[in-house]
Amino acid sequence: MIRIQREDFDVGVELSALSRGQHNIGGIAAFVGVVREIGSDGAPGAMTLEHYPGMTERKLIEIEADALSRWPLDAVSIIHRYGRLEPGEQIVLVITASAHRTAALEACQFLIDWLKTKAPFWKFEETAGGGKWVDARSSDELATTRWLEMDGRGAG
Amino acid sequence: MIRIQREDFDVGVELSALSRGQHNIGGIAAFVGVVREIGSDGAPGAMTLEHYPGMTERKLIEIEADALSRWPLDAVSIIHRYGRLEPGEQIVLVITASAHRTAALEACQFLIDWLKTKAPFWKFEETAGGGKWVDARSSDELATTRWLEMDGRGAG
Amino acid sequence: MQLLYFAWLRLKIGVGEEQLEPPPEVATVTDLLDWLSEKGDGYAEALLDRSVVRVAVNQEYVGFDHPLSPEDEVALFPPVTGGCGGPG
Amino acid sequence: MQLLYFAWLRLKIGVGEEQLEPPPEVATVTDLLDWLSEKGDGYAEALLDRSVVRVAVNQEYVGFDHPLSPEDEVALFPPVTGGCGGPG
Repeated sequence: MIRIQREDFDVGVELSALSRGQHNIGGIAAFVGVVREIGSDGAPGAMTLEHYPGMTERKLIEIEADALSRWPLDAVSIIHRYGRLEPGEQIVLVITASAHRTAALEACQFLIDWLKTKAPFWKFEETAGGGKWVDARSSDELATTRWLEMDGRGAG
Repeated sequence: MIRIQREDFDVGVELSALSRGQHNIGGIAAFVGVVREIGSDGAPGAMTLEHYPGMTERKLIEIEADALSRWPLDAVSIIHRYGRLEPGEQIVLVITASAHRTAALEACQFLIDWLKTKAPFWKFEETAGGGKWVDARSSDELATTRWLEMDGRGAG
Repeated sequence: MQLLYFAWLRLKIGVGEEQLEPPPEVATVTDLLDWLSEKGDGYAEALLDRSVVRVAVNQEYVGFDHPLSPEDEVALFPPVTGGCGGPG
Repeated sequence: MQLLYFAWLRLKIGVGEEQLEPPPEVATVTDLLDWLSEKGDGYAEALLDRSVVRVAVNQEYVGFDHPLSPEDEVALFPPVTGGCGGPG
């Protein structure tokens, strides 16, 4: 189950929904990504996640199928939010359920790693001076592309 | 936070309790162990978890400290149930929170692996013919120590 | 050709989405980037350092040598930064 | 000495817990297992195959050569099977 949404989610509700009607689950692994209250420049700030509507869903369906081909999973849920998020807010939820503990945990880590590095999302962090687009690359490259702007909210 | 209890737990409530007041969390990993509806002999059945009161808590506090020494964790929760559990019921919950996604996921897996192999719990599976104590060792050794009995409920 | 721009590419170019008709000699992604760079200061600035430009054609990541056709949806964006929490 | 038995050891011996006073020559875990095995059929059967007996003294896992003193809490049990869900 894949959802890309602006709204928050309730982890307990999603866990119940996922395990309902499943008869062979032995373990459920979950990961919740949260907006840190200390941004990369040390100051707390909100962030905005911009994404590529259509492509995001398409890539998430592909990676879910990839996980299902690698591990014996009974169920997968991925919920990813976009838009402006305050410190402490939930960003992403990945749940994997399997008869086998290790399969659930490994698949969860695999999906989170993929989301972190390959999903078409761009992150704008608000700072005292305006904000900056977070760069995915090494910190010295990041310094050259860092860019302050006053109106940084993504269209996502 | 360590709890050994007979009662069920609510994952959503525990997640909220753990992250409340934490200001540097970037990721929360959770694992929920569930009684499978297909037992090791292929038939669905309840199970009873017996434990060593006092030692269980003591060993869980030790392993929590071990995890805290290995990964930069902001919070850890471990809840483990004992007593008789029906298929589909929750057995164990491990939650780890960290500024760093990888730390949270690795620590969660570490704690679950430890609980699975080292925690002083013994599992009795009910079957049509009575039940058997689940053996931790290889399947051929297991065959020699398998033991049917009618009153298998642990004192837990 | 449907063009989409994301993150700071969108802000430098000034629009998130536009319909353009590049001339027939625009046959690859590189050709498109060259052609767009001629369209104005925003485009030129956004596409100056191509090492930080990534491309998707019809919602699949592609290289700069990927061929283009007039019906394609072409998206230009910085390297993705993912959506999860902390940097770790 | 406080003795505790768990899982099938408890069922074979017939009690989960008892207070015993082994003679002074019972100096190690092995001595205790030998002495208990003489106490009756249940004990003998439970302790027959010592490769499936594990021991904790004062709530710490120990080997069979661990020394014992009269105030110790000694627990005998099968190898732990852990509490998580499936076998995987």
